[in-house]
Amino acid sequence: MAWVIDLLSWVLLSVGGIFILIGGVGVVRLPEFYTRMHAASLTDSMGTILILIGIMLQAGASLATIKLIAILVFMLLTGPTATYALANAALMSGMKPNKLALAEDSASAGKED
Amino acid sequence: MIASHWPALQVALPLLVAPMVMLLRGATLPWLAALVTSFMAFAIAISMASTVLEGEVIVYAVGSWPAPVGIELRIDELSALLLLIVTGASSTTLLAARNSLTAELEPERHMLFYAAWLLALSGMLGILVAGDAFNIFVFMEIASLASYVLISAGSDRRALPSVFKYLIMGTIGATFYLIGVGLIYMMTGTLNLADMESRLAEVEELKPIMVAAGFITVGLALKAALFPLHAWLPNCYTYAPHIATAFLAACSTKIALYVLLRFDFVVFQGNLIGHDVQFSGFLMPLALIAILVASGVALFETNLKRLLAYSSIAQLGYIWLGASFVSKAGLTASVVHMFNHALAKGTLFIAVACLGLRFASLTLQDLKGAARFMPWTMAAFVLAGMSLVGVPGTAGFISKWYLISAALEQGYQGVVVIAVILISSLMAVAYLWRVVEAAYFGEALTSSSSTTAEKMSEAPPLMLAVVWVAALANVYFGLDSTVPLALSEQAATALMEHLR
Amino acid sequence: MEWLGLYNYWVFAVVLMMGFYTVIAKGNLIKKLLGLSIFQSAVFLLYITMDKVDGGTAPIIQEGVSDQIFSNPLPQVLILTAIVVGISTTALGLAIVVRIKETYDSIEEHEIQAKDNHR
Amino acid sequence: MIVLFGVFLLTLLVITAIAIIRTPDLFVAVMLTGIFSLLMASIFFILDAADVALTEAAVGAGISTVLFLSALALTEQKERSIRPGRWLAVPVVVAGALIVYATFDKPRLGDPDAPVHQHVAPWYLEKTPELIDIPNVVTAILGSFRGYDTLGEVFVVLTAAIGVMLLLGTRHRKAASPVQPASSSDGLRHHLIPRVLGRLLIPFIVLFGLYVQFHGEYGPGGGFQAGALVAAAVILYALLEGEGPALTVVPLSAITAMMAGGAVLYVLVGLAGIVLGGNFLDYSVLQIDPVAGQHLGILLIELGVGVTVCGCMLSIFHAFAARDNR
Repeated sequence: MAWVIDLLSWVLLSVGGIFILIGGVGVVRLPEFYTRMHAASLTDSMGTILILIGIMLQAGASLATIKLIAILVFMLLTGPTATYALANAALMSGMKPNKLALAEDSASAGKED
Repeated sequence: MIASHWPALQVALPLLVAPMVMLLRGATLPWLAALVTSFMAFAIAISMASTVLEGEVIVYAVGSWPAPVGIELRIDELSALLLLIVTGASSTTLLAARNSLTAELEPERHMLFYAAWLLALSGMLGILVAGDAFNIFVFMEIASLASYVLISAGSDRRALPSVFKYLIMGTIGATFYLIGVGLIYMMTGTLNLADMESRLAEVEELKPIMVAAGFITVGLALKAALFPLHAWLPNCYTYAPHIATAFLAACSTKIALYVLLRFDFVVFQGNLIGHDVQFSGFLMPLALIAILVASGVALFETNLKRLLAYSSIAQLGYIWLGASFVSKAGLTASVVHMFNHALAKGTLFIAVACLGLRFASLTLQDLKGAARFMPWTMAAFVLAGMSLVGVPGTAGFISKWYLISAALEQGYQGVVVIAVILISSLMAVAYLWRVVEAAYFGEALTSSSSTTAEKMSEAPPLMLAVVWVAALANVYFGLDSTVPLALSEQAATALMEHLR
Repeated sequence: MEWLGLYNYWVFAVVLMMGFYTVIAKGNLIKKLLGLSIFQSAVFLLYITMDKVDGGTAPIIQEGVSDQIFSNPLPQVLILTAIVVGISTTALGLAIVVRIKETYDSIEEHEIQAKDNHR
Repeated sequence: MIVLFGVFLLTLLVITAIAIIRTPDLFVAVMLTGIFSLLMASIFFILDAADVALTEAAVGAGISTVLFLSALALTEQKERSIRPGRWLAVPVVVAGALIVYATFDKPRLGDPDAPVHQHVAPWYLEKTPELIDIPNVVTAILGSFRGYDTLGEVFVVLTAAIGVMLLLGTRHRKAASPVQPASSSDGLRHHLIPRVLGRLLIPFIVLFGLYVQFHGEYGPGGGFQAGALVAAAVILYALLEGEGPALTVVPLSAITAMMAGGAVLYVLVGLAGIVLGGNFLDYSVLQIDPVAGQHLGILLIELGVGVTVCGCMLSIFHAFAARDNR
């Protein structure tokens, strides 16, 4: 039985890692601010959730798991809020999500870093 | 009973009062609190100095934890003398501070200034009583940050870039010191200075230790404004509030110098082969150049405070020079000059603070005819100036005399050194004469200052009394210098004992 | 693997040099302060590197476990203090920069100097 | 494995540092400094320094970033002069070369025979359970064995706060604020989601701060981190609701009293040692049982540290924020 949990936790950890990798690639490759932020929020939500659950399975029923659950709850609360606040701030400062920017090649968008 | 706790109380007392001062209101109460505290610290320093003069080194274990584990406070002759200098200078300048500061800073910020003053004081005292390398760093930072605060209170806008530069250079210096301490700790496993000395003797691989010696020397030289690392000093002294300049000029650079002497002689001299030769080979040329160049710059300087600041760099050169002989006579001269220079430069800057009350601009041009309005202030200035030059009968003469006799021991090199000392003394006469000439023989400018000329009068009685007490102290210690000399000689002997 | 044991020290040296260079070579006052904090962080790394013991854990003694190896707690204490000192210096430096900006309307070193010389 | 991880983080650290130095955009540089600190904290954690990692994360990535950002808001965001003084690299290279030279005699990372691990360190680890009897040896050294250093640390923070108050003068603020009530003094009132969520989080942050404060003897943490956390909660409130409401919750007079009170408490605990017949900062005499006395002493001084640090952080933040309104 133990190996099932172990396997499950490793699967979760790996998938989480892949999500973070994809998010990272997305931040670099996507053409414009809002789409990039979408990619970045992916690492925040999917990546961390899966990894935290994976670690929880490793830790078993202990104090560490309770702490991890607390971390997970706070991540779930703050991550989307931060993304929202960032998008909102961008919108307020006059940055419009437009198709023109999307059509531009990613090379010119890459300079904005 | 309580006397055994003096080392801790010396630092704890100003530390305790400083946050309380912050809560006081108005211009008078914070000043009074700071003044009383400073005088109490002075009394403690005198009491400890008398103990140390009897040949006893005071050792105090903070928290009752014994030395290498806990932090040890250690007051020997050198620290006792510097404690006297710092508390004495602080008390004297604080007496004059109220009148001077009211003209420069709005009253609702006075309590912050005095709180910072007390923190600077306790930081310096903390360095002087510490026997632990890391503890020195912590209190060095208190003293430095508080000094930045004091300087930044200056009314001229140029105080800000100056103090920023000081902050950057001071932090680099402190961080270098921290690197050095880290390297030594890495090789010895201890932070206590005395313990470091004994444990270093067993260390075989000395590369990190030599690098540590380099970092500590450069870092502290930066803090002590040794030429060519003095760039921060002139502007800071020029644009700080006058009274803060008087306090800092008398104390702050000497503290860094003290740490260097302590560290170098206690930890390195006995353990690194050939370190004494490197030490003097590195410092002596720099000291000589500092003396000549800084005096030369002072000759052409037009702002009185900046002129005195450059003179400070030159005078610090004498202190370094004495130390660079690595001999008992040289160290005695060096240490006694710390005392005498603090006395002379403190007096000069208090006199400048008096002038600053009546003159908006302190360029020599604007000070023309100052002696006519303020004869007493200028007379005290001249007296202190004579001490700075080293006229017989003043305190400055004693240290010059010891310095020259120490140079004579050096043989061939000594001749060059003596020549430099004599030339720079003449230069000091020349640059001080320019001030005297402007103040006594210059015609007051008719255009702008004539309207204010009617309001021109002597400085307030309290400040005048302070400046004269300080000036007469210059004469007193010129005639009877038993106490500083005895402490200096004992301190030099104690330092030289660490050489193998 | 001998060199791997020294890798921490080399990174310390490199980061230290970069911070030091930023402090003395850059003209922007905020950049200087950023460099200063990098410079100080490098020293923290030096101290913390030396506290590590092979197979050690954080120096928190647990009941019932006897044969644990602990890393050296003393450098950690020193660096806790040093971090606080660093942030205090930064705060004060930033306050000075804000005042400089208000009085000189610039945070570039050479512009400030030029404005003073001009006067 | 862990070594590989360390090497990876260290290399990333160097890359981040290069990016900080090279970018002309100060905003980007400040953000990267936050990342730099976070990396540094991870490295500290790998090197078994849990307390230091916690502090570096709270200070470097938290407080320092906030301070830099508030300074940027008051100054400029772009670095204009790019004057690489190339000859200035000489002392830098000399310093670096010296350090690399020194490394060749340095003990290897993790070497248990290194002199650092021989002299006083084993003593601390051995004697702490007996003399002070708290699990976290770092707290024991910080609070008691080297409590005098910590006293100095508190006063360094206090000095910086006094300096910021003197320079930026928090007291004139009220006269200036009604002129421009618009932008930042309003906080994020019109943003519903962050506001609701922020208000939800603030009690938890304060709770966590108190946990770190009083749990410091058993796990990583202590007064400094706790003070920073509680201050962060109040700062978050100020960001959400605006300066005014934050100042009604914790008024300036209370902040000043906190700054002074904590520091005075620390010194008074030290002096109590003298009064009760021990040395300065000797907690053993505070109670009949020396170990209980140590517990009480460490608790009190950690409280002093926490209160002062919280007060200082808040006063520094308000000093910067008040400038914004001018």
